[in-house]
Amino acid sequence: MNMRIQLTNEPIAHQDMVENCRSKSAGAVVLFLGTVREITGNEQTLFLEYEAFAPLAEKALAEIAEQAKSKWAIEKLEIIHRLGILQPGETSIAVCVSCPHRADAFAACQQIMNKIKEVVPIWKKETSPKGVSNWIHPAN
Amino acid sequence: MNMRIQLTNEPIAHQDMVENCRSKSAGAVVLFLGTVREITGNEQTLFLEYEAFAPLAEKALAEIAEQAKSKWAIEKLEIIHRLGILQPGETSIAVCVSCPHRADAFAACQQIMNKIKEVVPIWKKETSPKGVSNWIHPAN
Amino acid sequence: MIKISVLFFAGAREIVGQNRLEMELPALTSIAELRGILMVRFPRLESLASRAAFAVNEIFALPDTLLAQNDEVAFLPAVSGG
Amino acid sequence: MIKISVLFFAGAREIVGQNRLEMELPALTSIAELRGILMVRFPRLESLASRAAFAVNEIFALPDTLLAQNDEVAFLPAVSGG
Repeated sequence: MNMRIQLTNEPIAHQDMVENCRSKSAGAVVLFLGTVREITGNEQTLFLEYEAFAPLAEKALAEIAEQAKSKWAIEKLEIIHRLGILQPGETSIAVCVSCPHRADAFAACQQIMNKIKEVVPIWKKETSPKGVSNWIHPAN
Repeated sequence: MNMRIQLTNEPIAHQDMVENCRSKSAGAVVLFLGTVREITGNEQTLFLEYEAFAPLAEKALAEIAEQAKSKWAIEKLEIIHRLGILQPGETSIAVCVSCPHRADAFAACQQIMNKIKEVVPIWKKETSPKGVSNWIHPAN
Repeated sequence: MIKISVLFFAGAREIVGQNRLEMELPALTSIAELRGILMVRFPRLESLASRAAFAVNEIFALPDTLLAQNDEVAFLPAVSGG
Repeated sequence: MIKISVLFFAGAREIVGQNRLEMELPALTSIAELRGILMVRFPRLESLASRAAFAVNEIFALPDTLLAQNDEVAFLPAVSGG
């Protein structure tokens, strides 16, 4: 299978993900990290809180991974999403893909991220330095 | 400047590159690793040897980096190319980019890699398990 | 009548005030109808409900999916993970 | 006449048998003319030369770049780094 999907409350060990994905049959490894920004637009973020509908989120991530595997020549693939409270600078999501060729690795990693943002039941709440909290529900 | 360009004979410490590129103002980090494949087509590779026209290669990498910075909102950028003899599985090149948003980070990292493959005066020689060595000069 | 439960997440949970609601519905109620019932009962849910997805027993459901006894429905407002 | 040196890399160095060649050329020889001269002197260089780039004093050069005394030319066969 060579695939790992995980939701975690711990910091994401992306170094391990890269080492797991390296392979003598892959010429390309692409790692994406989504990290918490201190400022979005004009708003400052004190911290974010991520919540998931965990059983369905894991299934949705696995399905996204399977679709990617059927579309591109993927050697290894790991997706880890962090939940709970994250400080600015911390990693909320990491996707690592290895492929024989780099065009596939870039395309697969990017499309996996796009799909995750679209359909996986995970939500974030922003808390400002003034203590105001808002769940983010994009209006498209 | 927040930019590092390097040619090295040592293994590439890509973990440090990711840590250097993380930033509270970047929401996205993309790391690309080019790694030595054991098999290309039907040919087995015992090892690769990379050679550069170093002063011009460094200039060309810096120019590619500057072009990327003028095109995308890049926070930090590191490019390290290894030279000398590499075994299958080892990393020949690492490019790490951080940007406020992920589309920029993917596009910048991928285009930087494409440009490097096109114009930077670095060459590789493949040696097969039978001891046959060939410099690779793509015929387009 | 059938008994179902509805799970709420994120902003929807805050509006409803709980993460799980037990409901009695006429048999053969659809997801689309449940959405209407919830919007009447929790008017502030309306803006989330129009773009929400639903799952039944941990599988994504369509608006015309019919609910059955003991189903666990998840009300999934627009996602913002990643 | 001017004196220049030419640097060879990778497969080109193997064909020429050295990484640096000192040459005497007529003044105002262009890069394109130098390419022709090298192809005559090293016939096995031809396939590389047709797709080679050139640099003069560590700056990429065009075919019509004119060479001057003490220039250091680099003969750069098609690259394969990355």
